[in-house]
Amino acid sequence: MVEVWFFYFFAAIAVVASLGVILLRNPVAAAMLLVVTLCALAAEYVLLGAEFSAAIQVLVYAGAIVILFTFVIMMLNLGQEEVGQLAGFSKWALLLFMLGGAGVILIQRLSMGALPPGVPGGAASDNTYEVGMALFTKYLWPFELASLLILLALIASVVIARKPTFPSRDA
Amino acid sequence: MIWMVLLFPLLGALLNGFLLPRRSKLLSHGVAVAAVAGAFACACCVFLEFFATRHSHLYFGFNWLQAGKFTAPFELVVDQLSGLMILIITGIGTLIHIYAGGYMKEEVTTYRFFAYLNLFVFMMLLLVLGNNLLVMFVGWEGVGLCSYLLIGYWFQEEANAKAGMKAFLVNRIGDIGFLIGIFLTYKHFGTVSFSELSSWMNLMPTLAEPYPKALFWITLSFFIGACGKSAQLPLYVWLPDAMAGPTPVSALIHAATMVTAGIFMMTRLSFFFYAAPDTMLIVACVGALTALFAATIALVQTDIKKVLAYSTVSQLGYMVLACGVGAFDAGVFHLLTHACFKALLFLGAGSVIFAMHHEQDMRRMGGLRKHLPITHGVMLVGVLAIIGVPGFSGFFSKDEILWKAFIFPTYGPILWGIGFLAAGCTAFYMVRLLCLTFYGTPYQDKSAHHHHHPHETPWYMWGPLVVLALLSIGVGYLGVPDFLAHLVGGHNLFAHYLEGLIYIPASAQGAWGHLHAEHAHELEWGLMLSSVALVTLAAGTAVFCYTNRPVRGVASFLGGHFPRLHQLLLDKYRVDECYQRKIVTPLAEISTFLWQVVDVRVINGCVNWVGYLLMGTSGIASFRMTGSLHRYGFWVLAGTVCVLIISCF
Amino acid sequence: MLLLWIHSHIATLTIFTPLLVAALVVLCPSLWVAKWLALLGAGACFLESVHMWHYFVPGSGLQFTEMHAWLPQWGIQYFVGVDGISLLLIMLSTFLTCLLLIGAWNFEGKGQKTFFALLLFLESGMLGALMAFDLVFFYVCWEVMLIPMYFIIGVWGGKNRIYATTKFILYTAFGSLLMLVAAISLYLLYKKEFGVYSTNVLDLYRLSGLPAASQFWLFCAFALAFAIKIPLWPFHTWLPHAHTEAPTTGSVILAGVMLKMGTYGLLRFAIPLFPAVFLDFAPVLSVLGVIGIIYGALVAWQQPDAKKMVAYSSVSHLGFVVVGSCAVLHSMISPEALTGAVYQMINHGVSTGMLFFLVGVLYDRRHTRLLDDFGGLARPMPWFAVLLIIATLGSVGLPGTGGFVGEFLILLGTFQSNPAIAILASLGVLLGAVYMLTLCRKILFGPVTHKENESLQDVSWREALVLAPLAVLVIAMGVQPGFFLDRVRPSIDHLAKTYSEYRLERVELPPLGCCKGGCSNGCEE
Amino acid sequence: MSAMVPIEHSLILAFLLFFIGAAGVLIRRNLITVLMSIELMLNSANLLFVAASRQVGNVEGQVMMSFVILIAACEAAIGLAMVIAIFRRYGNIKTEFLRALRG
Repeated sequence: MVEVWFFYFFAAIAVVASLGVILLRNPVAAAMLLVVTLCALAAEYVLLGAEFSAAIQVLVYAGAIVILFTFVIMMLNLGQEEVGQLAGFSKWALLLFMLGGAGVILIQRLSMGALPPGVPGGAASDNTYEVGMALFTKYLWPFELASLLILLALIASVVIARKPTFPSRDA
Repeated sequence: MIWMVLLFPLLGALLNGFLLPRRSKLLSHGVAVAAVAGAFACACCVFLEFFATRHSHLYFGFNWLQAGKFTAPFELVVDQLSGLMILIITGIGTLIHIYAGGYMKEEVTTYRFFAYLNLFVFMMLLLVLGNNLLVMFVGWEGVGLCSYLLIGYWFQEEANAKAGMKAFLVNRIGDIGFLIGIFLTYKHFGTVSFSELSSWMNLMPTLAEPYPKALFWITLSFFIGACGKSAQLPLYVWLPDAMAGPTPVSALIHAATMVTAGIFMMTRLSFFFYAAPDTMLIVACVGALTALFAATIALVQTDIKKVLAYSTVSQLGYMVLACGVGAFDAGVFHLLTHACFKALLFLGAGSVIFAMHHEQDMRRMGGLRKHLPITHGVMLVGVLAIIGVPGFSGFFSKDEILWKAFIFPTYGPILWGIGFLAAGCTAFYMVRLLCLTFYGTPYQDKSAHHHHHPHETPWYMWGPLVVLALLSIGVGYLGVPDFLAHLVGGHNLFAHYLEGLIYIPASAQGAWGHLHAEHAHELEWGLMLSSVALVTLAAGTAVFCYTNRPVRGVASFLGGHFPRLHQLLLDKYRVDECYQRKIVTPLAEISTFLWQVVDVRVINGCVNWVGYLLMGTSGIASFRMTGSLHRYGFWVLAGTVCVLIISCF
Repeated sequence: MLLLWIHSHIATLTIFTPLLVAALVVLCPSLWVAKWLALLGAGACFLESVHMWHYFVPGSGLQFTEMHAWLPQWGIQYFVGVDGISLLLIMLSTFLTCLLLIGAWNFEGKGQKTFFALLLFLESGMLGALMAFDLVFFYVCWEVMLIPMYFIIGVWGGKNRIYATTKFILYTAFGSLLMLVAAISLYLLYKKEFGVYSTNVLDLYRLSGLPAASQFWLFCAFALAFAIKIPLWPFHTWLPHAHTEAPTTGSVILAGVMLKMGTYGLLRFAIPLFPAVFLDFAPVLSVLGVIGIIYGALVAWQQPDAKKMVAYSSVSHLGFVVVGSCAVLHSMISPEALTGAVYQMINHGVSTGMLFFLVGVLYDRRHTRLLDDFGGLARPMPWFAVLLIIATLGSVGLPGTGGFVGEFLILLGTFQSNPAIAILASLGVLLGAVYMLTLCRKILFGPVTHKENESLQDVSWREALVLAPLAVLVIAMGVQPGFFLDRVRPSIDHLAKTYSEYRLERVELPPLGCCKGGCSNGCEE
Repeated sequence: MSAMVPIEHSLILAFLLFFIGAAGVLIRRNLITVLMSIELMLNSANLLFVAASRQVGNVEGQVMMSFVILIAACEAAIGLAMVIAIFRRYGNIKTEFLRALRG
């Protein structure tokens, strides 16, 4: 039962923090709250018996990606007024209506028992080994391709972010 | 041997056109003359070989064109007609080539001239030697091409280029007639080979439908072709303009050989023409009218070459008239004599022009007899030959034609009358030409610059003229009409020679019985004497009008009493202007209309309109395309949710 | 061993050599090497096609075939082969591409490497479309051809190039999309009729027995696609723009080969697949063809721009091809006219290609194509004049040039089936002379009116290397048509004959699925 | 490990996170916040993968999750690079300025 309560606890943290991400005007604060969300999710992964996922969640997401965001925010040195404004377009009512409608449907679907039953023995908690095996045997090709993709992304980001050699339109 | 006849001129053309160095005029002239002379030698051999047996020979070259059931081999035939023609072409061609070397002395690009000229000889030989309509057509259009190139030889003058183009295009109208004739022939007979067609027609005792009607259309189509090439009435307009070319070209192409291709072709297809009497009547009428029509124009022209050009049209009219009345042999005989004396006249005129430094207006000549004695002599022979003075070649051939026209059952005397009048005109304008040029007082140049004394041309220019003059007298005796020949116990050698070739198909014998019927010789004598009388009268009038008294000529007479008629004749009946106004200009307007309005506005407009319509529609449909990512994202999400909701029910 | 392997894969090799070389050309760092590589590739491709020409056995149908499953579950194959109708066009494409590369050797402007690669890519597309005997592969190649052409016109074209290329692409794609719909429908019909999926053209020919009503729309879609490509009047308006704006090379390849794809498609697909509707439509197509002949000639006459004039002359000349393909006599296409049509395709490619080259020669020197800017060029440029006159003669169909053979046979065959059409079409022969000679006269003859023209360079060696073979070809095709036609004739006769056999059978048998078993001997003659 | 969290609960959490992320994408004008919201949406997908992996009893969900993280990293890198490029070009990173798609 403890796990269930922990689950709800971290879920609440994730929801509140993520709301903060989208609502706070200060981008640095938003980024920090994103870290909180991600860590809360990592905790959820542990609770779901996916230690490996939890680890890379913290390492890659919280450790790398968010840092990247923070760097960019700092590098561009954006003021709050510039950054934090809400979009002129907002249809909160409609959006909430949709959200509500979708939630209702979702719950209806869940109550219909459409999901497959859980596999009791499948929840072995120490499955990092199996993840590794799967990654390097069955998913070897996608894995290698993914590494290529990373490389491309690296080059692409360098190319894109490089100082333009052409005169900009405003100049 | 026959292949050598063709090969020589072709080789000459290629050498001069592409291979030889272009600097040396002597070299290009030498090569060109050698090529034609070689061809002439070979042609003599071929002819003698043929003459020994009098059997026509077929020479198969290669399978040229084959598609479906249609075949057109590259096949040559040597028979009475083509044997004669190759002699004329290469013989007169050689003389003219020799002459041209002198005439074109001042030119820079003589290699071009001689290449074209040799190519022309090649094409003309192809025309006469081909054993099927298609090979003939190759030559037919080939000579047209050479004529185009040679008329436009001095291409820096816009007018010359235009004249060349006009010649090509008017010829092309005729060529379309020729083509349609080929199509019809193939449709009805399944072959285009002369020998096969001839034997088919020969063996058919009677012609059932649809052949008579088909033959009418076939012959009419071919006649349109002949009209184009032989400058007959509606299509003659190119020939006078063609005088823009160098004079040797006018002599060779526009007098002696190419323009007679129509007569040659009709003679080749005489078996068709005999079987289509309706066409024959049209042919005869067109020929007679052309003869008179052109002769009247020639009466008042002042350009020496223009006079000769209209005279050529007129003489061609005689030949066509001969074909039309069924006297193909007389037509071909006139072709032969005309080739000699008209080439002579043109070359003589060329010598005059050469001596006068490219002056062609006869009003600025006169009294040249002293300066150009040889030219005067040969020109005199030529004029006597063309006007039909007894003893000269034109007399025999023209008289034969007039006689045959007279005995033609339909409108025979009328046709004769027209031809008779034309003969009178011919005598008048030719003597006028002679008087204005050689007699009377020399023209006093009132302008400041000094006028050089004209000099007699060098030997290699007058030499060919003398040969041609001898021929103009001599060849006439080959075709002395029967009634005259009987006086010395002979017969018409020329008609006899052609007998094997020109025959009336069995199915058409009835219509042409008069050709073999016996006629009273008195009538023949009468006609002959009357034309001699007319010629004498006309020539005398001309001498009277023009010697020493150029102002009192027919021009001033007509100009004084009938100014409008005179102007009409001077303007050549304004046919060119009429064509320009009624055909060319409207066509150009239609063309511009089609381009500017139909193509750009209507058709392209429709296409673009579809594009604009789509763009407009998309403009309406894209009003939600604000470019705002938020809105796009919102609608994507909303759509997704909607799909989800719908999928739940 | 290698030779044997080459021989057995010659069709595939011919199609893909240029593509491969195109890739290498793009990657090649040195322009000089890239140019020679491109030329060598095109040369190799030409040699391969010569190989096919040499080993082609007349009269034994489809040859050099190669068939592989491509998408087997859908019955789609990679199936290529060569028969008489495509053989000459293949030769023409490979030959012209070689010449084009030489012609564009000292190309002014950027991106020559890309340009060469695109040309080779285009060659691959054309060869693929010519050799494809699978409808899907054909369609792929058909559309692939558009891509390089789009860039060739759009990047290296004249002032108005974007409009021209967009129009070209949209117009052509519009037609070919309709064709795609028809092809899919044909595919489904085949499944319905025979129970299996197939896009093999030879299989699909068995559908020719379907009743006319069900073929009607299919034929219309196919014919429209081809008519736009040909271009048949009144679908021609993309052509003048595309030609005028395209660089010389683009115009040559467009006129030389791409337009023939339309008529080729007509002969390969529209006619044998839907003989019944074709019979009903043949008069309509011939009338459109004749209108195109006369209209194209008249419009060409008044053009002030030399290139536009030649472009409109293409409308006129391809009208002849359409008329020749549609000369139906006694429910049979006249083999004479069909031969003429095939020959005219080649001849038009050669003579019009040459004309475009020549206009390009002038444009390179003067950067104008307006006829009024020239005149009297025969004096400063005598060899140019010779070549232009030869090209003109080929174009007006003077006997002794290839144009005559093509036009003559077309008119001869058409005359047997419909004299009125043939007579009107022969007016096109006359009008052709009118505008071509006008072109010649305005460029070559008369006095030199512009000072710049006095000192124009005559044809250079490189240009002569391109033009002389074409000039020789123009004349050789007229003097020795047998050399070109002997290999082609059996295929053409076969096409004409199968068509007539089909017609005979259709009368005797119930309408549906009657052509399953091929023809019995009784049908012959 | 005795009592499993029902997968429905994970689903609801993922649903909430996804919509919060989506809302972020829609309502913020700042490109960086938009990118962070996208990360939220990706994370909700990850959560689903992991939960499903546990439910079904094999590790493929986790494998997928690691791929998704990888994609997310790429996306973030390129996205942020574009943000920088956009900033250089327009001088700010407000989304209203990116209207090239306007029809």
